[in-house]
Amino acid sequence: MERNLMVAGFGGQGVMTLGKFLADATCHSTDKNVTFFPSYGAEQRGGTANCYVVISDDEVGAPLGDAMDDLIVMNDPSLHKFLYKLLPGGTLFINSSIVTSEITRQDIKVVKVPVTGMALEMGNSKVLNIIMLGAYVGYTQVVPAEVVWNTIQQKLGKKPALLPLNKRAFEAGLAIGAEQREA
Amino acid sequence: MERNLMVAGFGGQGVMTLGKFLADATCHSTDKNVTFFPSYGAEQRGGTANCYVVISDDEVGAPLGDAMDDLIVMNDPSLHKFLYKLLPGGTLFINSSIVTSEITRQDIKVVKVPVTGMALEMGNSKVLNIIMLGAYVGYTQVVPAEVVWNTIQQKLGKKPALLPLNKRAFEAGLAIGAEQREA
Amino acid sequence: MEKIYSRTKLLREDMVSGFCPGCMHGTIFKMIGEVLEELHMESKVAMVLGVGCCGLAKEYVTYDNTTCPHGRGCATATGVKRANPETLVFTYQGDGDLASIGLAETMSAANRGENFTVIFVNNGIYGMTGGQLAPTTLVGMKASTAPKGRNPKEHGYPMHVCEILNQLTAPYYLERCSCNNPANTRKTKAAIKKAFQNQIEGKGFSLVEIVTSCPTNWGLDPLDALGFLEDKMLKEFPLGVIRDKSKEEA
Amino acid sequence: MEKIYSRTKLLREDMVSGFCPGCMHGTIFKMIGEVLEELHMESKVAMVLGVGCCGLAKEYVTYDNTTCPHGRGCATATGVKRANPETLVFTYQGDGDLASIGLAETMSAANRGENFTVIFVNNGIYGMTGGQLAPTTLVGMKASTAPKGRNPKEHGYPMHVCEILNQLTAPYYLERCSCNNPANTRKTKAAIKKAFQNQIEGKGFSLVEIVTSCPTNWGLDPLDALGFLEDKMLKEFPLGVIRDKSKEEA
Amino acid sequence: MGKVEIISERCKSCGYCVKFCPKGVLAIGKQVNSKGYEYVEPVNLDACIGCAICGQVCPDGAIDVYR
Amino acid sequence: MGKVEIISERCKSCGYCVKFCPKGVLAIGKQVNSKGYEYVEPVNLDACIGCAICGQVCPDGAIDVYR
Amino acid sequence: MARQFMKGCEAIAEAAVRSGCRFFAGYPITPQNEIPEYLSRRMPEVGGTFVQGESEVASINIIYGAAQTGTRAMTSSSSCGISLMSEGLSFLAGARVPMVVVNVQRGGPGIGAIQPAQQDYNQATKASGNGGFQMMVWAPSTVQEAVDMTYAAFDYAQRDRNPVMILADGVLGTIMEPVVLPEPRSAEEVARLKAICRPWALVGHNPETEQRALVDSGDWNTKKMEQKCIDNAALYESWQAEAQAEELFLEDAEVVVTAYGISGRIAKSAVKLLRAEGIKVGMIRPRTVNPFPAASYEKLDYGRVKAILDVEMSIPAQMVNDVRLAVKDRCPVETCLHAGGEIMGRREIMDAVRALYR
Amino acid sequence: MARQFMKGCEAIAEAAVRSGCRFFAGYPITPQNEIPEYLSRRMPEVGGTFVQGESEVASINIIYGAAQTGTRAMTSSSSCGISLMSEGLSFLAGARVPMVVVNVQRGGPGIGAIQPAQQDYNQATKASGNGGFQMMVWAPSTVQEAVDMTYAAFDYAQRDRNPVMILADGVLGTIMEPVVLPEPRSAEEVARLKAICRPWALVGHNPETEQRALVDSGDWNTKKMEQKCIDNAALYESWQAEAQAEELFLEDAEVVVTAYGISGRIAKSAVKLLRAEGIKVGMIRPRTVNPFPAASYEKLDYGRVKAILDVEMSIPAQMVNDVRLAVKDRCPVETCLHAGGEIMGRREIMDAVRALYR
Ligand SMILES: Cc1ncc(C[n+]2csc(CCOP(=O)(O)OP(=O)(O)O)c2C)c(N)n1
Ligand SMILES: Cc1ncc(C[n+]2csc(CCOP(=O)(O)OP(=O)(O)O)c2C)c(N)n1
Ligand code: SF4
Ligand code: SF4
Ligand code: SF4
Ligand code: SF4
Ligand code: SF4
Ligand code: SF4
Ligand SMILES: [Mg+2]
Ligand SMILES: [Mg+2]
Repeated sequence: MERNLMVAGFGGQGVMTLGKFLADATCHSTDKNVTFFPSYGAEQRGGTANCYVVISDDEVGAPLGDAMDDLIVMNDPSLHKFLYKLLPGGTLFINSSIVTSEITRQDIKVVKVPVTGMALEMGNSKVLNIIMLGAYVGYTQVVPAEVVWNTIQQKLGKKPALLPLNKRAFEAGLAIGAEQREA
Repeated sequence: MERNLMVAGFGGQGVMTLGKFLADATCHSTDKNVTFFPSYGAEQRGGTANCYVVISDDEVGAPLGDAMDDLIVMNDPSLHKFLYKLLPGGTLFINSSIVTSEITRQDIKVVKVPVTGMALEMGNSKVLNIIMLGAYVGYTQVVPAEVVWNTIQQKLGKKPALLPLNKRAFEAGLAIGAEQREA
Repeated sequence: MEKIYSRTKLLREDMVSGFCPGCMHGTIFKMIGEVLEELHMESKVAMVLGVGCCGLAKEYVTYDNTTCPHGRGCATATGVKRANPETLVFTYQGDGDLASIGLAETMSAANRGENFTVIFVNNGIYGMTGGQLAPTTLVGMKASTAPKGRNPKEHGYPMHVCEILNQLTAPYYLERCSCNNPANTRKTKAAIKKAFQNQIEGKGFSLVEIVTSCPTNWGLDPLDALGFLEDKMLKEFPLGVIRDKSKEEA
Repeated sequence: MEKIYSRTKLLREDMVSGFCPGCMHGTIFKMIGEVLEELHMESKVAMVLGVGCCGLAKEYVTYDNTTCPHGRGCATATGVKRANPETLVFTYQGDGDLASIGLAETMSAANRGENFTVIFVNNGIYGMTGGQLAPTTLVGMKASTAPKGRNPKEHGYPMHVCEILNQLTAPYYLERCSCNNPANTRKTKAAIKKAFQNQIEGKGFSLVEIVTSCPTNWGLDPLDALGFLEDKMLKEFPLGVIRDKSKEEA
Repeated sequence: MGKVEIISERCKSCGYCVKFCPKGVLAIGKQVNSKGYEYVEPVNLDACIGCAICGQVCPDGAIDVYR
Repeated sequence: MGKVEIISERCKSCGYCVKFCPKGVLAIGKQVNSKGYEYVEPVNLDACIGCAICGQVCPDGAIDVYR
Repeated sequence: MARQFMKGCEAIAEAAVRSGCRFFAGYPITPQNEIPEYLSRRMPEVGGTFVQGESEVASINIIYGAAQTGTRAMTSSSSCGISLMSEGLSFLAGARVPMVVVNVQRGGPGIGAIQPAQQDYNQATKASGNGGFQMMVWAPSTVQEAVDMTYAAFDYAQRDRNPVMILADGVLGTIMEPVVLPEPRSAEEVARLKAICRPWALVGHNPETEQRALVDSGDWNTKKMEQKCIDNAALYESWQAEAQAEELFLEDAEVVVTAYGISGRIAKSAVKLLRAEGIKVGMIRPRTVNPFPAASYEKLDYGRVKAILDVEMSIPAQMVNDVRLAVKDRCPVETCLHAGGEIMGRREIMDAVRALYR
Repeated sequence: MARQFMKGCEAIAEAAVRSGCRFFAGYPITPQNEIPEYLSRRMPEVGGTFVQGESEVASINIIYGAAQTGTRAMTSSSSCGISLMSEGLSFLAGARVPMVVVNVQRGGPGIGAIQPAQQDYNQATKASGNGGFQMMVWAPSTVQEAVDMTYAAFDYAQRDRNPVMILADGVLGTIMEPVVLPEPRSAEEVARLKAICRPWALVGHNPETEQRALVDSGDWNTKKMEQKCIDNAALYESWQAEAQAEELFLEDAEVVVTAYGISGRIAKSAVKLLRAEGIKVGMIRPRTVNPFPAASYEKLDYGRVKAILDVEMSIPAQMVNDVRLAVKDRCPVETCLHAGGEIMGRREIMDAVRALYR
């Protein structure tokens, strides 16, 4: 079994961190194989930023699949550019604060999370990726939420002041994810 | 028919010029093929300097033969180093002013020309190579002497003052060569 | 009302630059375009781009340009200019490009007095590759390959390109500018114009150093980076004309 | 009677150097050997030979040495010295090697303040390859690739390596010497010794430039070349200490 | 006396124009362009003197100035 | 007072020692070594003061000096 | 050992340190910047040296100097940066100085693209510089393999007194995946490994009692220079026995896919999917690309194998010539290619195999 | 035309000028110094430019600049100097800029020996830099051929917008022999040849009325970068039809000697001597080594040919792999080799042939 996720957005939206935390947590909590593959443009900022996470029982072959089980899009251009990669039956996670286009594909599930808005409400626009990570984990349950939280904690170790905010962000995401899973 | 000549001596003895003049004259006076190949050490001065002249009716193959019809040695070390390359029946031209070792090979002809001494007598140690060139041409008659002289004249064109001296040197060599040929 | 300022036509109307927010590469390419327009040289120009963030300009500008191997701008420009002396040739190079890998090419072309112009953008860091130590990185300033900051014992001191070039006889014009405020930005534009004019008049080698910020790799937002630029960078790299032979001639 | 002078034991007794008559490379290798003996460093030394006529010394000296790619002496020496700081490391480089192809390596190592010594032999020409133009060739002086002589319009002016390096902060000691007469020859030896001592004391980068003749490629016999060296070369390259931080410290 | 027009798609929200405008005409707005940047808006357009400083310092040429 | 010994095989006839010897002790000789150089010979050995200048300036270390 | 989640570049760097590498010099270039960045932090911790060279030319020569002292040394770069090291690599190999060089390949030619590719195969295996020298070239396809090969590379380099190359690519350099790191060598062991180089190393020898060191890639004497070449050729020949390849499903394969490095990994996954469909496809994945594992192709049953499919992220294909030399026309050799930063997909490999299988 | 007695290097330089070359940049290195030296005199005479670059790295990039204007440009070097041009050559090929590069090979690896060798075959034909680009590589074996190939090389370069290499060696660079020089192109013709490059050349275009020139070896867009590679591959493929070889006595040959360049010339002489002895030996001498003239080996009658003898001044042998790819195991391929500046002798070739003939 192999599960392919792509996360796409602007540079600066924390797309890479989202993917990396998820993959790292998987590595440490399971004996599955997992790869995280970032894909950058030439620009240091503001270009597109995508990453791929593959979780597999067997060795991981292509670290970036050509067909995705899950797709997270953080902005409109990414939606248009990558939606075709999502397999029928796959799940699309969208940052519904700024991705406003209508989703016409009928063969997929759609999870809408207004992460930009939620982050601004929490007082720090940067935590939008942690909210989305929560939502993804809450919805897919691909790794236990605690493990992901442990990873976040560990990686943010150097800046403990940020932990409470991130905890709130992650849990808010988890809740939305879990809720939509049940819906 | 192919004729292989090697000229060997110190850097500074005009070994290269000797070979080059001969080859150039051959190019312009015959329709034979001819190559001139210089071989230097890493040093700019004072190392060994050798060159090879091949004159052939057919295309020239190796521009430096492994077996020589003629060998000109301008100093002792060159004699010891290269004598073995001379074919049986070949001709050895030696600068007998400074090459004093006895020649033990019986299967070759030896033409002795005291070019260093002769040049000093003429008042310019540098013309020793022109004397030797004269001797070689006088002895072998491989190219007409006038043609070689023309070449010398042309190459020295920029320094006409040197012409009379070189003419004397060349003719002195010619005379010795012709004399020994008849002997 | 009349439009008195808008972006030079020599940047592609339909394009947004790839530079980071606040990056002064954008400002400089804008001014180069303005100068080319003012000098009516837009059809006679050949820009030689170094390798660095400036490479993002290759599709952004509307005029002839080339990208050459990292650091070799002054060699490539030597070829372009000598082969076609009527072209206005300039290189655009970062500090890593010009003063690290390309130092020999830069200095040798300057020493030959090649008749082209160098726009040298000194942001004290490797921008494009993510913040590694540059020859011009300030003492104590952190870089991704100098995690504890530039340490003189290990890395030596920041290099002063204009002062070094000033030891050569041939260069005609060397000035250090910045874009840290509107006045200096205008001075920079004037320096670029002067350098291009020197070339048109066949005066030889001119170099305009522009001290800028790299908010992204300095890890500062654009306005804080502006502060660092003024407080630290311009201390190490004082602005001004280092050489102007037209003054000597006069 | 006592033997008071004979060739250093650090040149191979059984060997005659490959240098041309009157070539001062010979004199310099002799003095380096003498200094190493005096400092008792003959077993702790690693010489990095550039590519040029100096390469003829690789079999001539009795101590450890390496030949590195043309121009890369200062890079190679950086590696040798940093990997084994207890070794006395010096490069020996010609003007083509150090100031043309190797300029970036030379300046970058100097700028880092690497703790090794550079012996820089400036004969104003490419010796080994047969007299091509060097960065230090005098204006008007003929070279096999500048048949009409160095022309400032085309080739620029001679480069002054010590003065350029003096624009960097890190270098500790820079002196220009010659071997044109016995007194200057002795000064050169003293400078070499001082540079080696600086290194042993961990002071950082020292460079001794030695202005010499190349009789062969100048097309002069050794004594006439000596005249040219004194009359022309030393005019362009005045002798003396360009920097000595030990003086500043004192 | 002067007027500015923001080409909002070009703005990257660096704040230079805001900082250097002598008349406090400009401010970073709340709206986000398609690249995700909160672009600049004139908040005090009447005060504009058309000095063009904002245009000159804008790295991205996001401001047209009229007078 | 002094004495020099020429290692003739090493001499390349450059003439430096001849030029710089303060006492005119040395001269280029007429004999040629195996490399073809006319090597230096002491022509006025009695005048030698053993100052070693000749040895120092000789690029090839062809002179041993005694005192 | 517990597995760690590491980025390819950092894992390679850490493996080098654990193998005893104590000197790194390199110049920034995407996509391998994390190697120098990691080592700029890590080297001081183990008493090693990190130098950011002023260029790739300088860096390879700094390594030439460092490695001459017997210190285990490494450099890394990507594609065009490796080109700038050509002369230096040729010198190192000519002077028989050990070191490890990592090429995290990107698209080419020239500056190409910063995205992953495999376009430097011929350069790595046939001519990383002038003079016909060779290096062992190891081609990892996972981060774990990159770690293991890097760790071993230093031993090969020291054994042979010759450079060894790790031929990675931008995917391997930038992906993160779980990896088990090898045991670090102790400080004593690292010192011992350096000490045994003393006889040839440029460390200062006593001219009266020892043989002095002369490290050089050239010789004025052409006979001696020729002998160097003969000795080198014998070394290269000796590697043949050490060629390695992963072989999969060859027993009954009718189509054999062959690919190295990142393509090998993707192809392997495609091969498994095809097997699940019942297609008799096998695979040869060279782990060493120099020496090339010709023996793996030699033992194929060409009565049964209909075709070989060479998969590379290079246009034109490069490894294909080595495959052809090994296959000797006993069956057709076809290609499935990408280049310029475009990454190979499993589906296209599967389609290509299906087309040959029919 | 009358024949002239010229040194190889000078003849190459003069042929370049006659073909319309108006720009030379290079750095001194033995054994090719006479090329820059000659052109430093000659270029000003024809209104061309001579620049002594500060290094080979600088020189190739000066050429990159000059050639971008459509000016016919050339550089030359030898072995280790060519290595330093690797990145630049890859850029030129990646950006599809025409120029001619001459490698007067000497012994290697590294600094090697200043004497002649043929040790850069793989570098020239397989990987003169990163990224898998290729150049046409012409291998002269006489000064006349060097002249003719150089003259033609500029036309191929301009036709293909790609670098072309003349792969000579130290013997050819330094021997003098009679040569007939081609007609010089007129100033008008040279100007015309330059003018037709205008559409792509970096000469300044009007941004409003013309397509601006953008000369670059890279592309941020990987799809476009891949397309560049595909276009390049098609160009390389198209050369196959232009491969050239001299064939001698193949009708009844039982042993076939194969060699290029200087070895080819020496071998040819050996072959003739062997024929005079009645030995049925033939010869294939590639004149282009990229494209490699595989067709010449294809048409051999392997029922009769007992063996092929590959003669190279390279150890290990390099061309032999291309020969093997062409021969496809239909007969044994043996070698007769020298390297490191040692020059091949006729006698050893003759002995080697005799040994195979028995
Ligand atoms: C030969 C080579 N080495 C390294 C690189 C990678 N590289 C690209 S840009 C760059 C440095 C850019 O720094 P700088 O010149 O200061 O320009 P900035 O981005 O800061 O404006 C480097 C090292 C390359 N492209 N080519
Ligand atoms: C990469 C490379 N380029 C060129 C050469 C050829 N070469 C050998 S020595 C030399 C120049 C020597 O001149 P310099 O450094 O001044 O030393 P000198 O012989 O004058 O003492 C050159 C160009 C080389 N060996 N390697
Ligand atoms: S990384 Fe720095 S130099 Fe590059 S575009 Fe961003 S701010 Fe500008
Ligand atoms: S060529 Fe010049 S530098 Fe070289 S050994 Fe001769 S005199 Fe000395
Ligand atoms: S034109 Fe001047 S006053 Fe008006 S907004 Fe711009 S900076 Fe402010
Ligand atoms: S200067 Fe330009 S980019 Fe920066 S905030 Fe103002 S309009 Fe936006
Ligand atoms: S020791 Fe002094 S006096 Fe004696 S020969 Fe030498 S230089 Fe002359
Ligand atoms: S200085 Fe030395 S080499 Fe020169 S002439 Fe005197 S002894 Fe001979
Ligand atoms: Mg920078
Ligand atoms: Mg010199």
